Amino acid sequence: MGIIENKFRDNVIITSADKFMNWARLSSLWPITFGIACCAIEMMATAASRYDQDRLGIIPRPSPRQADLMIVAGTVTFKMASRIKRLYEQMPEPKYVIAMGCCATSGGPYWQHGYHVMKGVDQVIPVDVYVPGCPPRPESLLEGFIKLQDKIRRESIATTQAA
Amino acid sequence: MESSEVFKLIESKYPDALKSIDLEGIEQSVTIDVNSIADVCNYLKTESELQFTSLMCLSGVDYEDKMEVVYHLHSLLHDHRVTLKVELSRDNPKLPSVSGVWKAANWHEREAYDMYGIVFDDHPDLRRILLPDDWEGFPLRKDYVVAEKYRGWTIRKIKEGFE
Amino acid sequence: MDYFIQIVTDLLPGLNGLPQWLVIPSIMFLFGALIFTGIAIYSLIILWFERKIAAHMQDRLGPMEVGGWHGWLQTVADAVKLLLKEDIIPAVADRKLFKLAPYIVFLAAFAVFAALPFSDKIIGSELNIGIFYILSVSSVGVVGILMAGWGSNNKWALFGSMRSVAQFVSYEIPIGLSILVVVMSVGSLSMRDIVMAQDGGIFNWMIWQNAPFNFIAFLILFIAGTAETNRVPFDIPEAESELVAGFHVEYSGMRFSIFFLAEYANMLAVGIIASTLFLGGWQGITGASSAPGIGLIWMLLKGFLIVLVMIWFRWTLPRLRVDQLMYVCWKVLVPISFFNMVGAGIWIGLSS
Amino acid sequence: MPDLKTEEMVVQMGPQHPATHGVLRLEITTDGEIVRKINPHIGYLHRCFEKHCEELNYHQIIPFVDRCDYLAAMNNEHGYVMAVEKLLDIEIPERVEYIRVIMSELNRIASHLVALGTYGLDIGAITPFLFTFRDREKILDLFEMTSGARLLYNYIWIGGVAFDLPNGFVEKCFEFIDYFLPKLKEYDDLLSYNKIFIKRTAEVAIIPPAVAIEWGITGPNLRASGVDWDLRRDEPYSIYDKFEWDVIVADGRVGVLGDSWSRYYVRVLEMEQSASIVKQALEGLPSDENVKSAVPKKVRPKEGSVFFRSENPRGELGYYIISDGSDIPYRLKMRSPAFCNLSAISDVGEGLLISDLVSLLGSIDIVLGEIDR
Amino acid sequence: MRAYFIDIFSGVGSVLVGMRVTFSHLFTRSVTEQYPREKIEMFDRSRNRLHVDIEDCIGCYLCDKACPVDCIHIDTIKARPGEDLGLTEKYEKKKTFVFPKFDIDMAECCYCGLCVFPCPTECIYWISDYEFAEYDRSNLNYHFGNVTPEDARVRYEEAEKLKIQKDKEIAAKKAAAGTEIPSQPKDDSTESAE
Repeated sequence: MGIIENKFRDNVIITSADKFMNWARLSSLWPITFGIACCAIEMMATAASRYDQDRLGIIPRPSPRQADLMIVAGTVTFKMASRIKRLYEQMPEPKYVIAMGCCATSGGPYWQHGYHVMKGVDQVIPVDVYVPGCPPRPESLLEGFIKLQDKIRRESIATTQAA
Repeated sequence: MESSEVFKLIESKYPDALKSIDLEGIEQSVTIDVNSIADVCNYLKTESELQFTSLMCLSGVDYEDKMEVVYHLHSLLHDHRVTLKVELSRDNPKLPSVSGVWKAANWHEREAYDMYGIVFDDHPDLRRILLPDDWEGFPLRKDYVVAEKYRGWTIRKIKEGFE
Repeated sequence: MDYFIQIVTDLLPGLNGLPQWLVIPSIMFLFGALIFTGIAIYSLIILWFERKIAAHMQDRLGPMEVGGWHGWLQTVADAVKLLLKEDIIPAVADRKLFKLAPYIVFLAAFAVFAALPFSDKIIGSELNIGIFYILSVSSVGVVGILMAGWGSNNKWALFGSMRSVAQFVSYEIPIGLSILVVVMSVGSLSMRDIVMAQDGGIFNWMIWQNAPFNFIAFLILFIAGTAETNRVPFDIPEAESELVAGFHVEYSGMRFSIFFLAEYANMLAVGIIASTLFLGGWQGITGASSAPGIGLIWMLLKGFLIVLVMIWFRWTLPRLRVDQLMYVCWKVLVPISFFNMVGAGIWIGLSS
Repeated sequence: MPDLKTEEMVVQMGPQHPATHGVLRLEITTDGEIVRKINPHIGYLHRCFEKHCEELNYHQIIPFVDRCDYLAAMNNEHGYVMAVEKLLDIEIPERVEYIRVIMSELNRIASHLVALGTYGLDIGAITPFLFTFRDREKILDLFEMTSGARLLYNYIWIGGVAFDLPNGFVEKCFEFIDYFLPKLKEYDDLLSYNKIFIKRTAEVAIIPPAVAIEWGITGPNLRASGVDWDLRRDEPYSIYDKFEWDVIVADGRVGVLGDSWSRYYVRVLEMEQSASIVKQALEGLPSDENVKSAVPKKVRPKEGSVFFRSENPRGELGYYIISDGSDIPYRLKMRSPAFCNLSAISDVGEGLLISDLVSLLGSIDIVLGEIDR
Repeated sequence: MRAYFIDIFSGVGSVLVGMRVTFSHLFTRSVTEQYPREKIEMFDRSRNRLHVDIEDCIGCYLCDKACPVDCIHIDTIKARPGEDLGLTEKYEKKKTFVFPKFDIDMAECCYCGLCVFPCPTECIYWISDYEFAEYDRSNLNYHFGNVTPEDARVRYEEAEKLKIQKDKEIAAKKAAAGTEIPSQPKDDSTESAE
């Protein structure tokens, strides 16, 4: 991730810089408004008043340039896969992906006879957290956010993230 | 007015167009000859006391020996319904398009083409509506074999380690 | 400004030895830096405040988890994260325009603060054509937005910037006309004199002077000010639901945060201009007070209040269409503000 | 100065766009802001539903029918199940009919609430979206209490329902209706009669009745164009004829018949009617009947085909089922209402401004799961 | 001209009405349930995650057949002839199978609940745990088998030996019976009867 790649063990400067930068990244995850299917409705319900993802600092942003989290909410079909790939590439670098729902995780209910369904979005883009459920409850999605935040907490600028 | 009377009216107007009438069963339907379907539909729509102004549903069906297109028509004015069927050969199903009569048929016919390969002549723009344009094969046919890969992504999920 | 220079020279006696041509510009630079940090801190606070007000208006809680009580560190985290983001310049973009645009938009918003009287002594530069300078500088922002829209070579950005040019140019006129009403009754363009004219308690504020005309002028200034800052119901240049993100669709990270900063600086600028012209600037409710700090607090309070109303607008009203935006400006605001000015002129003529 | 070369620009209102309610791509040729030609691309959510119906038996299709129109899963199930029952022609206990009507009407309210909320978002007002979703959460609680799921229920089965109503459901339902009716007034204040909203939607994208029938538009969009046609009253299925309620047809209160505002306002009033149906059904609910008595062990309808239509919040949802005697349907074609409603956009949308196209798209309330099946 | 003014006044009026509504909501209580802090308790029927009491399972494959998505994978071995596996707690049914593999792949399950209804011993049911997001997809596949892999291998070999032995007997009986072939005893091999 830069010139100081794997050159330092954990010393006080790197770790405190890590802690601060990771804290900033994880407390303001901006997802793109990008719902595909039924999970998008539960994603909207998470943004609505009862579960309110804004409490964790999550505001949906329309343009991929300003987003750093992509929630793949719904069934990924082959026609859509190239679009998702392009969207993912348009996002600026520290970007994360949550595969929301069984369809994005592994093709879900359509894995057997779905000739047009992509069996899991990780064939197209690297996924950080898989949130199971069909559709997952808003609480499960919030728990997915928290799991992602834990993962970001463990990142470090001095070592490349574990794949 | 009952569909049997409608069939009699069609028979009187287009004697040679009527192939067979099936009155028992839940749904009475009449099979129309292939190349006169457009005129019969036009007649059904414009005839004053029939007024079948709304095409409810146009669906393709694939039997072992023949291909079939089923039209469900309904008249808002007189509130009666009728079912027309057209039989086509399996290897090169072609029939005149009715999108000139009802504009609703436009997308339904494109879907029938996409799923069954039924070609509707003089349809405004007959191309695939649901599947990507470079998809080979017509999925809903009974003898359709799912391709192995599509643009590098495996379609059929081989459940490794589960069987 | 000379009061500010005097304070600084008292505090740092060592400066007298240095030549004048070095000391004065550095103090002015210090004043500029103070204003810049003031705006940055203010916009962090107001952003957090906007998200909390929006949340409570919608029966939800808003930022809670970040940084302890009610998520007060939320906007700091947003700002830091935006700084850490990768800085993408699209390959097809026109690099120079793309890079320069946010700074020009911020420059326009920032330059306005030079002439705003924060209190009777703390004022950037006592121009005797203060309000005229403010009007002309604030219209430089349009160029920045046009550069952003054209530079990012994106169809949505192009739409957004075209719309914002139309909006900016046409809403300058109602603002100008409603400011003229105040200048007529005060007789001078300098901001200090305008505030001085409103001395003595709440009832000498400009808003109550010459009966209905000043009040209407205040409303028109406020509405046109919301349009200047691209806020709902006039936020068509960055219409989320139509143009994905308007002119800043291709901006990420640092440049996007500068656009954000410019928008909130513009909002504060409109707030302070409106309160200086109509609500008695740094005058308190009972008239000007002697202590220097009180004036500043009054001024910021009034600016803050007007910004709150703009936030309140945002979370209630839908968005106007482009041609309706033009209709509102040319068919409603301009005629009304014109007749309002004529009426005020006659009123001043008769009453003087 | 040579006259400027003006040419039309093709803009992709792509699969990821805040206004396209899901994954729909509109290829628009625009001349400045005015839309000259629209070429909609769908199929980004084609999940091979009809192929699944030729592989699974009748009971197992119900979860897939839910996933087609994921905003009105109960109405989908209700339509599909009645089509199969017509094929089997079995008798259903009275209590089951009442439960099904209650569930379908509650789901209609929930689906209209989402439609109103997202339409407010398209026009720029953010707060109504939060209000409608807050009220919708109460309906989702009712659904989760009875069926166990929030969005996709698999609750209405062939011949009955999966569970009987839990105790406390009827009181909670009454409580919800009393809570919900004054909220409609709030939406009116906040959005329906807001001048800017009226300016943005009245007399915008007008669909005359003839064009609506021609393109096969049905449901609230058709009634907003002034055609008085509602399947629940004109082709009464289930027990809708037992309740008195009136079909809402736009009366051009604001703007013209068939414009975006009347499409929006027909849905607001329809929610009121659905609430009154639910209230009447709750009062007339027969008690102590086993709801799963008529559920057949093995569903093997005899040879034959049936086409059955029911009133879905988006329009006329039809199922054409051909059975060949086995427990797997030979062919199941779903006539989805949003498919036909959307097909009219290329005809109606020409000549609009881009903001009006967004307003039109929001007012016809499409759900991509059902369009692409 | 009149319509022009009515237009403006009704516009300003409706804007103020809308602002009154949002202002009044500033003071109403928020309906938010703060998830990580206060967790709402689930309804008893809510379908969050499948769980199997393998002790009660009698290996009837009914749930596997009912599942529309085939996400339940069961592999059973018949108990050794003499072995007594005891009774299931709930329904006192005689347990006859051992499960080297009883996997439910929650990443494919469509949470429809069709598998819970046909189970005779009600050993597959929903538990109210909805917090099982994972970093790695493969541990969404829950294993409920109750036999360790080695034990499973041992039992497979025994079953294999048993089968060969039985085939030899049949062949011997057939050879002994000469021309007429006795009806093949229905060998209900219960190997992985998919």
